[in-house]
Amino acid sequence: MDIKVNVREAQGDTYVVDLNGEIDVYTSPKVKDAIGDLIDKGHYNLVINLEKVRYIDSTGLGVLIGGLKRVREHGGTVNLVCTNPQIKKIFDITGLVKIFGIYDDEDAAMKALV
Amino acid sequence: MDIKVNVREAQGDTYVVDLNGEIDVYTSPKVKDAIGDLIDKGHYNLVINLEKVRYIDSTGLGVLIGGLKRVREHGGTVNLVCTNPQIKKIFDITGLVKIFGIYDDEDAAMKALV
Amino acid sequence: MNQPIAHPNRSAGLVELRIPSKAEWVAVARLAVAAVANRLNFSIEDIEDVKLAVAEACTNCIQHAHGSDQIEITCETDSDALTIRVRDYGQGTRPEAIQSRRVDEPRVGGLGVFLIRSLMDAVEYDVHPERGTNLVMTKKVTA
Amino acid sequence: MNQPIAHPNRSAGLVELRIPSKAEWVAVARLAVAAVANRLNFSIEDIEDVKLAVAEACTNCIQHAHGSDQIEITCETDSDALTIRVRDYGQGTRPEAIQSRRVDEPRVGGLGVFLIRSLMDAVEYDVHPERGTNLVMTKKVTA
Ligand SMILES: Nc1ncnc2c1ncn2[C@@H]1O[C@H](COP(=O)(O)OP(=O)(O)O)[C@@H](O)[C@H]1O
Ligand SMILES: Nc1ncnc2c1ncn2[C@@H]1O[C@H](COP(=O)(O)OP(=O)(O)O)[C@@H](O)[C@H]1O
Repeated sequence: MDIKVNVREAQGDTYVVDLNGEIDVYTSPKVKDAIGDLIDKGHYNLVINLEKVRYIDSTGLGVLIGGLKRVREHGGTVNLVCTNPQIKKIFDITGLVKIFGIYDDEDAAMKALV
Repeated sequence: MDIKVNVREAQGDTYVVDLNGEIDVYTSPKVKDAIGDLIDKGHYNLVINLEKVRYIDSTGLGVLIGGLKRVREHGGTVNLVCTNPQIKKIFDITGLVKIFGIYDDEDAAMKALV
Repeated sequence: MNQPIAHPNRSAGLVELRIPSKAEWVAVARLAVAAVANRLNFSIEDIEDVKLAVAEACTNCIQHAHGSDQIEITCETDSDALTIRVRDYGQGTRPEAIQSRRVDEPRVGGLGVFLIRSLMDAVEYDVHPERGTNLVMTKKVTA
Repeated sequence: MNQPIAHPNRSAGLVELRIPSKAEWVAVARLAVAAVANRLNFSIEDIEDVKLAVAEACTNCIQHAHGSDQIEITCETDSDALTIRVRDYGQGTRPEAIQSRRVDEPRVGGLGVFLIRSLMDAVEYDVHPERGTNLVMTKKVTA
């Protein structure tokens, strides 16, 4: 019932945020801080890897949307890696599939970024 | 939060009961029935495989003890396969380690039976 | 606040839970309700839906029901449905506030009620500016 | 039966749960309490201990507290301890009945109270033949 956040530098000026656990009203501030830090440091092309996320609620979605909004102001983007069918369903019914690039693996999310 | 019970005939006149799940006050009657059936049919040398049991409470222990009592009346025995440290601990603190043969794998439990 | 849980129709399958109105306890509600749902014949997907709906309801109590220090969650089970009530005794809201929207631009917030309505089969909000909010939602077991 | 949950010392970290006094609901108590324990700094082993102790207490309410249709479980959390109360309003017992024993011969039953006392750091039974049984048990967080 916790979230682990890991930030990695990838090729180009892109960064990958690995999330592992559950993103809810309690844990999402930690995710928000990690993404906010990257953006504050001028990194506007991000891949957020949700492969190990077992659960996300609207607070978590809000953090992702907030991040996307901020990087877009700088011409950047946020791509997601997501394979969990329940989480994919949430992106689907909320219409967020049309806003985020959602990919089945990190490679694809990366390629679509650069 | 449920239990799956599978009964297999093994070498000699021994039977293996595979348990998968959680054994508590709700699920233990199912385990009791399976063991009782075998004993009713005259099978007194049993291996109960707890490798896939994630949780057991005193009701579950009671079912195992009850089975052992019944087979002993016929000169039989019950050997257990158990690797989960938490469950091993329960057998330890209750003193049941001294009553049951508890083994790390089915082979060893089987060999000790015949 | 601190009212005893009311039991108008106490039934054999009633499970009642109270948690402090704080973010750290939402996971307890989520897991307890998932355990209740597990006792019915729900699919794993349906159980995930119920977990999320309950979490969204609790999150709204925490974020919007000012002055309520507790959230009350009751689960009533039938063979063919799970009815969950989530209520707070905080500052409530006007019915118009309980709106749900789909996202067509990246805007933060406003997804909770939408998700609840999407994931559950029946959703009824009893809202009142002073009395707090009472949400009753049902998920049917589909065989 | 059906008494409102009493709150002598309501604290910020209080989680309250009521389940029907039936075998099928013990798993809900176990998982809810595990979720509460997860919020403290307990090791996985300690969380398993707490789960088992709560389950044993609920099982005893179901098997011995005749006439009680509900079990009340309250969790009070501190930074360094989890205190769990399990109570029923059924036919209680005499203090002598609450005994614990180790097994030296294969005898069925009589392990529940022993396990509770072994797994928890402090255990207090308030038993009464008519009023039902009130068990308070504490597990300390060991850093
Ligand atoms: N328990 C509640 N108490 C008070 N207001 C609530 C409650 N639940 C929902 N609301 C109102 O409904 C609105 C929509 O909620 P929601 O869809 O979850 O989006 P958000 O919480 O991001 O605003 C909230 O902004 C709030 O005004
Ligand atoms: N909630 C309760 N209500 C009434 N009696 C109880 C309760 N909890 C424990 N007891 C008494 O304590 C005894 C010992 O319990 P336990 O060690 O769990 O073994 P068992 O349940 O197998 O008898 C029970 O037999 C019962 O008489």
